[in-house]
Amino acid sequence: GDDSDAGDKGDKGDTEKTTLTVFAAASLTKTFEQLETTFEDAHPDVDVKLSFGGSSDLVAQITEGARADVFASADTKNMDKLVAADLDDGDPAEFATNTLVIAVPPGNPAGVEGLADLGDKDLDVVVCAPEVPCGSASVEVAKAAGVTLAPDSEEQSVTDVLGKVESGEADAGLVYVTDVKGAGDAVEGIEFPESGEVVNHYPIVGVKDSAHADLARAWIELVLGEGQAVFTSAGFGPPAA
Amino acid sequence: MSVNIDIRVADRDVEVAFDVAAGETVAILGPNGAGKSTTLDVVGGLLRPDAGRVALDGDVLTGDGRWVAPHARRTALLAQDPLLFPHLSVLENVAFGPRSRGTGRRAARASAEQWLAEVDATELAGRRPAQLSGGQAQRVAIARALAADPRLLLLDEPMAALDIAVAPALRQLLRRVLAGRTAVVVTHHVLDALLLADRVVVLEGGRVVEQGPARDVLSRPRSSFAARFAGLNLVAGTATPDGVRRPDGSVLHGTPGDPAPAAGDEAVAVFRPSAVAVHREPPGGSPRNALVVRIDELEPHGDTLRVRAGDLAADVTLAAATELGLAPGTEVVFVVKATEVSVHAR
Amino acid sequence: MSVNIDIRVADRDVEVAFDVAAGETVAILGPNGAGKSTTLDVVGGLLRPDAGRVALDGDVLTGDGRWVAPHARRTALLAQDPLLFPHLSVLENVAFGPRSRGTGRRAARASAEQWLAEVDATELAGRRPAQLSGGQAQRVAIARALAADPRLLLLDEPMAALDIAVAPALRQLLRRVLAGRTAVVVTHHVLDALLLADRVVVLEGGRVVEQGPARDVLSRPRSSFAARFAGLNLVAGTATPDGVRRPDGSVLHGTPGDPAPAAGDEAVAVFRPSAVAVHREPPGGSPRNALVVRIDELEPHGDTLRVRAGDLAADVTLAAATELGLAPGTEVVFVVKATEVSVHAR
Amino acid sequence: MSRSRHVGLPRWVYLPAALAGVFVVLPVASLATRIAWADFPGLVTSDAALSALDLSLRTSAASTLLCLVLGVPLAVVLARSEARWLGPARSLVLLPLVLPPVVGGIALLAAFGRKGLLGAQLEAWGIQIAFSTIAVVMAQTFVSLPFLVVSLEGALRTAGERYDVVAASLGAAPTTVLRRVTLPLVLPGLASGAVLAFARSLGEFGATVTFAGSLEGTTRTLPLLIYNLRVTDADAAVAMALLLVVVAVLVIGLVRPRGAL
Amino acid sequence: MSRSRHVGLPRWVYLPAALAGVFVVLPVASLATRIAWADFPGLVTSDAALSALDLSLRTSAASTLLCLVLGVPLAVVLARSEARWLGPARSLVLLPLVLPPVVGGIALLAAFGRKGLLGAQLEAWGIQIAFSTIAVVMAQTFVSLPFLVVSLEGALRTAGERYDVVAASLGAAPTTVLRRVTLPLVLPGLASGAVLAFARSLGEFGATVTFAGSLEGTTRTLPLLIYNLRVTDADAAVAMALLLVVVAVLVIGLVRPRGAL
Ligand SMILES: Nc1ncnc2c1ncn2[C@@H]1O[C@H](COP(=O)(O)OP(=O)(O)OP(=O)(O)O)[C@@H](O)[C@H]1O
Ligand SMILES: Nc1ncnc2c1ncn2[C@@H]1O[C@H](COP(=O)(O)OP(=O)(O)OP(=O)(O)O)[C@@H](O)[C@H]1O
Ligand SMILES: [Mg+2]
Ligand SMILES: [Mg+2]
Repeated sequence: GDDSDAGDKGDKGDTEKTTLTVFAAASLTKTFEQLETTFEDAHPDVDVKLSFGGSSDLVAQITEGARADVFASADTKNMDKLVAADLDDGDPAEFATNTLVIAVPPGNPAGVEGLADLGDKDLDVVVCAPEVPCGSASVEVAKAAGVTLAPDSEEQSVTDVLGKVESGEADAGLVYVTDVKGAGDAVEGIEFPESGEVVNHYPIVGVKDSAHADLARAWIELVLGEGQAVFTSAGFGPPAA
Repeated sequence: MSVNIDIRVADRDVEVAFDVAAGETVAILGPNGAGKSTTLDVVGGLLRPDAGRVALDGDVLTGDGRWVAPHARRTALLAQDPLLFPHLSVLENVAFGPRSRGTGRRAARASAEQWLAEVDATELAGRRPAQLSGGQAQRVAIARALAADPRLLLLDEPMAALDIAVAPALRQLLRRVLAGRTAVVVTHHVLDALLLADRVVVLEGGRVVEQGPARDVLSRPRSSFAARFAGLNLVAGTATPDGVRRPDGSVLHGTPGDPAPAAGDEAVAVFRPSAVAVHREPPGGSPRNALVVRIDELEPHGDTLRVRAGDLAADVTLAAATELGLAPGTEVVFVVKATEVSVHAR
Repeated sequence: MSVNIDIRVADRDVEVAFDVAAGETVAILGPNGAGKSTTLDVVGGLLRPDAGRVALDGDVLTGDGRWVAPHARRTALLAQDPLLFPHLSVLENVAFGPRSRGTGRRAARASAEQWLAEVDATELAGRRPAQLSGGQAQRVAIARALAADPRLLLLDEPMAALDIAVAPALRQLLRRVLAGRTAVVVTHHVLDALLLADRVVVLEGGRVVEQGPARDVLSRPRSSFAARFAGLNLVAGTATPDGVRRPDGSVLHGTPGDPAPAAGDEAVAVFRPSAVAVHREPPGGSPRNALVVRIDELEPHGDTLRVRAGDLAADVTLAAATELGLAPGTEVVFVVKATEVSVHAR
Repeated sequence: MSRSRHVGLPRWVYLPAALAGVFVVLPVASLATRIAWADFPGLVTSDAALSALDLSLRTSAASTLLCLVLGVPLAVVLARSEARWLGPARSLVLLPLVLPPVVGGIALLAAFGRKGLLGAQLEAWGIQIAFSTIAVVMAQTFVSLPFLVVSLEGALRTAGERYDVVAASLGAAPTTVLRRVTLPLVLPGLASGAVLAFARSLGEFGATVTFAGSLEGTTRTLPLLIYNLRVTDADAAVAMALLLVVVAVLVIGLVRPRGAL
Repeated sequence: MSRSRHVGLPRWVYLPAALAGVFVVLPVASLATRIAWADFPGLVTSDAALSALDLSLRTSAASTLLCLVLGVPLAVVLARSEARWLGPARSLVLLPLVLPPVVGGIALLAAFGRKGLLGAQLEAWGIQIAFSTIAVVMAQTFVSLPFLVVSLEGALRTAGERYDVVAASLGAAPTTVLRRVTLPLVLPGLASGAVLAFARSLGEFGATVTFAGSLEGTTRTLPLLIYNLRVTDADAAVAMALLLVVVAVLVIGLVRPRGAL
């Protein structure tokens, strides 16, 4: 449901558009950009501004005073930080999930078949650093599968892992399903059974003291409702809760 | 604009004190490394002395805990190295001083053009310093210093690197601009000292070894350095068309020197003792000047003998002195050719 | 080491051609901006001429499509500006040339010390160039050029900025090192030209206006520039204790000049025409030299008259000439004081 | 038509010089081979690209200006003053150089952020710097300033003080000396410094993203856009990077004074 | 005991200079206030920190050396050669300056990566650069080289060629001139350039992470560690950043020649 002008508290002239600022994890870039169009069609006097970044960067920015109306995180840990800082406006809601997959260069030159191959020291394997969300997920999955990973590099972000695989530098890397899907022909995804053991949850929440709380609520409704199709087609799983 | 200088620069072993009266030009003479440039640097404010003071008309520039910045002293220094600003044209270089003193662009330009004309460098106005020959650069540097219209002008060997064709013209220019101006000029040339300066200060090893009116120092030097290039005969009087009329009415014939005097002007006739021949009787022949004098003293001077009679001196060989039987008290005739006597305006 | 120079630098309007024979020293004279430094720069390889060639002993350095780099020419150039390397000590500056030619550290140091001693600058060895006075820097620069032991030495006004106490010593040093060396010296001083050079080239406005043996050019200058400072009387012969014995056996008395000759050496006596008095009869008195001559010609020279008789010339005033009734063919006595005649070793 | 006296270079110098050139140019050329040239015009003229480019140029120009205004005096003081305490001060100027840019951003937040040292005061005055375009300029200035200062100070020391002294003795007050002699003489060094600062500002990413955030039109400069695009569309990111390079080379080529880099 | 001729500076210069100093120092000082000093010793002496610091210093030293070896000849050629084609070449040197470091990393991959222009050839020779310490040094050299070249070229132009000419006329071959005259005379500029290059290498992050990856002991330099830590433990990251700063200032302070920045 969208109630068009409901949230507009704009006190500027009607030529000026009201701006809704959405902070979202980088992995949500494509989907949120699609939703931006949908939202702006429905609210012609609203200009949605998206700011993407690492979830932890975004939380840090909000706590430092960046003006955000909505925050969508790629994990619960960073959302908890926002809540702990008492900057949430209501309870966070989960809107998508994501699981890991093995990314290999097109044609899978190294013949990777499953997670066990990622323990092979002769292969050039890249994963995310344990400090970042996809890295901690990788560690957990490996533990669940009883595999000891032998990475040649622990990257700072999924993008860096993907970049190494795309460029053929690495024979295999652990990334999210959505990343492989988003990369198109540049990489191939190899599913492995243990991936279900570790599921990444995506929560969203309005930011406290937003000047456009109503619009923020409208955006969140879009994400939880009509927008679900967009997430599904991008490879996200449905929210767990 | 009188100047009192009394300074010490310990690490160069320079300790110099002398005064410059208002409107006076003082020449500093001395061997290489004597402290001449150092003295000018201190007066110009480019070097802080370890002790002592420099005062201009009673205003203390350095010393007594005061320090006036170089630009506020209105002392233009022409250093030994011309150091024209490489990024400015010749004209802009000369206009730099006036512009810095707040003169308008057009007026500064006009005055720069005038000074360039004075040093015979008008056609160089548009060039960059890198496109000048050594002597041309030196001339432009002189124009630049003069254009700054300073209260006290400090010139460090302004005539070095000038060809002998320009040097006289520039010497005359300097004479003209230095007249009535307070200035200190470092030079290695006796003629510059004589013609440009009222007083001479001789430095050696960082100390003043002799100072006094230019004529005295140059005619009767006491320091060994001055003695090497001075010891001239100087005869003052009024100019006549072909010489100088002395106060006693006699005329000393000569040829017009660098700043040629007009008849009736105050003038000085200059000739070297070595040009003076000594005779017992007035000889015939071309020499125009025969002065009857009584010998005061004879002093050996290298392998020649200096014969002093009143203000005048003659150098003769020992052989000639013996032959002529010269001795103090003898009456002799000092003979000097008119072509050896140059007559300069004072 | 003979040198052939024939070059053109269009944008400075310089077009110069002359040769230097092996072992010969050539002096270049000329007014400011005449192209003297430009010529040295081209020979030294610091400037490419637009046309022409420079050849050393037949090896083409520039021209005919060839170009030898400056360092490979073995021509040391002492420029007008001393330009000592600011980051090296005085000793290291002087040792630079030998080191560059591959001399070992110790040998280069020794030779640098020796050259510093020659220019009387031993006590400056440890200083930085910034700590030298202008004249000291010039002396060190001379030592540095000499230490490079070049095939062809190019000196651009080596004596400017030197005090008159050092100048004679350095002139003697240069005479010594230039003897038998091929060299080109730019100078504004006639004595330098006479004493250092075998031949003289006079430049004016970028062109050679006169050249020839130093004695000829200096005694009978044809160009207006040379005439202004030359026109000396030069009498060659063998040295005696107090003068020069001419080939005809007569002795011209004089005082020893800068490079004082030993008795029996080849020597030249130098005196200015203005120092020569003209008499009808030999006079008594101090002048040692009375030369009976027959007048060849009389030429007006400013407001004086130059009386030429054979190799010799005397300058007298018009008044004196009229009084004595001088005319070509007249037999007269040229009288010159021994103190006016300086005797130099050749 | 001055013809400079000229000494040749040793021949071997050209070998490492060429190697250096190849090392710098080859990667960029390789990058160009990766671009889908058909899509290129569309990519680089998209709204997002143009708005980011515009923001990048404006902020970089502003920060270069700020670097000149603040940095030239600082370089002059460091090069000419002989005060003892300047030794340590000199090292402090290097701080932003060694700080990884992201940490620089954190430091800026610590100083000027809402919770920063000055932030509370500024907020009381109604000024919020972080996450605004001003923040972008500040971040760029912070990281670029040392480049200007260091290279200008080197040039000032190399040039020495001889001409300054002459100018003063001709009656030029210190300000005149600075304006008409000191700075014109080090123009090549000054230009190099400004170019370095501009280039560094143009490529700045870490401090900006941390201190200013990444919001289209306000704080999302071209490097930030490139970073974002890399997540979704690596090819577009590369195309945009090439755009940045071309623009930078053009701007620098147009503004640099004769003879200066 | 030479006493230099000295001209004063205009007083107003000190105001912007001080402002510049404050602008640089204040954020870093603010950062220091954020540190939990009790934990500091523990944090900065952890294995991860020490190994990263060690790697950073070694790679930065190596890349500074490489920058000198390649960059000095390039700067000399650019400053002294008068060939026409050098104009454009000069602009190309600036490329890595304007390239955001991450893009620089991508460019390096495009050239030296496995599928890069030279990569196949290198692989055939058994050389694998990616994920090695060599890759770190290459990435640092790539981003730092322009700093050295640009600031050295500025200094060379300011110094001019007068002394080179004198040296040549004294018989010094071009190599000798370069070694004994040209370079010693621009020592302050050379030192500044080397310091800039070293500092830039020490802080380098984007190109390294993209081209070399991040593995403790091999490729994880201090900035990479800081970036990692920032996600989990912002305080530790700040402490580490401060360590980096202190080390850099110390190293630079120790090695810089007299009078040079
Ligand atoms: N910067 C300096 N530091 C230390 N000593 C210096 C410095 N400059 C000059 N000197 C020394 O101080 C003394 C005086 O030097 P100054 O330049 O005043 O000599 P000068 O009389 O001008 O000589 P010149 O005729 O050669 O120009 C000399 O011994 C010189 O070596
Ligand atoms: N770099 C240059 N570019 C253009 N013209 C120049 C350059 N250097 C000198 N000139 C001009 O070339 C002419 C010859 O200069 P040069 O330096 O050879 O004179 P010089 O005979 O050495 O004079 P000086 O006695 O003054 O040293 C002069 O007219 C001078 O202005
Ligand atoms: Mg001096
Ligand atoms: Mg000359």
